[in-house]
Amino acid sequence: MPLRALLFASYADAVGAPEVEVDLPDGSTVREVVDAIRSRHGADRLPPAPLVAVNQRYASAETRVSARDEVAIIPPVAGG
Amino acid sequence: MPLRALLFASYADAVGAPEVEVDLPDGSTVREVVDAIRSRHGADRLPPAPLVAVNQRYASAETRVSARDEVAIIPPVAGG
Amino acid sequence: MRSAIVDRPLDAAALLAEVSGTGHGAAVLFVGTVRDTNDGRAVTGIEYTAYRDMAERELSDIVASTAARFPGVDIAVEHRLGTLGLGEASIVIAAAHPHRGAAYEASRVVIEETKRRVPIWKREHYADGTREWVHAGSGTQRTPEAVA
Amino acid sequence: MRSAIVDRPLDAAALLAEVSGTGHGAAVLFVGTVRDTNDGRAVTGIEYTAYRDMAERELSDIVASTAARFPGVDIAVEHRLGTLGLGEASIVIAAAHPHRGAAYEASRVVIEETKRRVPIWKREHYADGTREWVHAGSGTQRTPEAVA
Repeated sequence: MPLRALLFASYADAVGAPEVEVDLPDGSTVREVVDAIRSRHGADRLPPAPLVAVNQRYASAETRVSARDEVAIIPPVAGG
Repeated sequence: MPLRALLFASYADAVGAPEVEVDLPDGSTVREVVDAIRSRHGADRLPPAPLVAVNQRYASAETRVSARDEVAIIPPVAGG
Repeated sequence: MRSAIVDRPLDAAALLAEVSGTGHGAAVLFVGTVRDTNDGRAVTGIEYTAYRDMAERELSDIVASTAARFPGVDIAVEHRLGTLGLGEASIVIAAAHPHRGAAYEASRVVIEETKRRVPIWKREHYADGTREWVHAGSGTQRTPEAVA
Repeated sequence: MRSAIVDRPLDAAALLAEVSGTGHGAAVLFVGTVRDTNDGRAVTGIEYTAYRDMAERELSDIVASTAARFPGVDIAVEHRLGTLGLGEASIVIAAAHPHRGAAYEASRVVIEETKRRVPIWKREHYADGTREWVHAGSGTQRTPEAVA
């Protein structure tokens, strides 16, 4: 399945883009999505286990995703 | 020595006056001042060991007072 | 750093502005107001009286000791006296600090110490026309003995 | 109960008024502002960005769960995005309750939870012309790896 992941702030800067697209088997886990993203040129600057949100909720590394899900890699937050 | 003590709020209401005057030996303690005040008609409605301020500072029952001191009997405070 | 006992309505925004500055990342404002019920009784207003000179001195002491305990904090506090209607502010405390933890804690210390030792008293006016002195933490009482 | 992520200057007094009412005896207002120094560096402004839809959802969740934890509390919170100058407010939290303890605690919970989980990021602009992303509790960093 083609899967796009949103990037923000320092992560978007590190990768040089506000999102990345990867191709993965259906039902892949968040961990596998992150590994696939980090194997792309430029994205190896992301940490190995970043926070990830699926459909705007924080997700665990074992959460399974589909092409319809909104996946986002979340840098350490600094609001307030 | 003649000694005036200020009364406030519920204590002034209980005694029916904003201050009372008592006559005591020089160097009497706060405890003795309170006892003298409470022995006066109407002032027996004050509690036996109220908070007392001498010269606008909270004082202990053993603090000695003179005629020059400003003595006040302080009801439980309720500011804020 | 400033404290005052006043006889006019309090301006919370002005106190907040007074402590704010570009060196502070956090400001905490506390506003104590007249509530419409107390101990289940309908309140129509509260009358605040004080041993004024001592109240000013105690409030000033509280601000100074709180500032010493939280270095870098700026504090402005005003307590109003007189008869206040529902929703009117009796006390406003503004505390600002480079960091939020100290701003919150300093604010809380000032209100708790004020309630503990500043000689101010309040008499609630009730919807049934009666009035009673209120003693903090013990509800109302009719005579001093009740809290002696 | 209201929360919002906005792109305009915050009005602290308006949020305070929004939660105030005669049923509340206490209101606590928290204002977070842009500070002129961080980690010893002179700051000239801060740029706030967010994963906006998720930030709105998280902030709303925080308000709802805090309200459930402190029954009777009323809360209004706004977080601003964009580039803010020194002293400008990035977040305002207003919390009111019949009693002060709950107002203080609810306010504190909202700011701590916001800093813990609302996806908002800030990039500081320094007097020397450089800019860096700030990660809470760990100072600044140049690359994500530094906080991995």
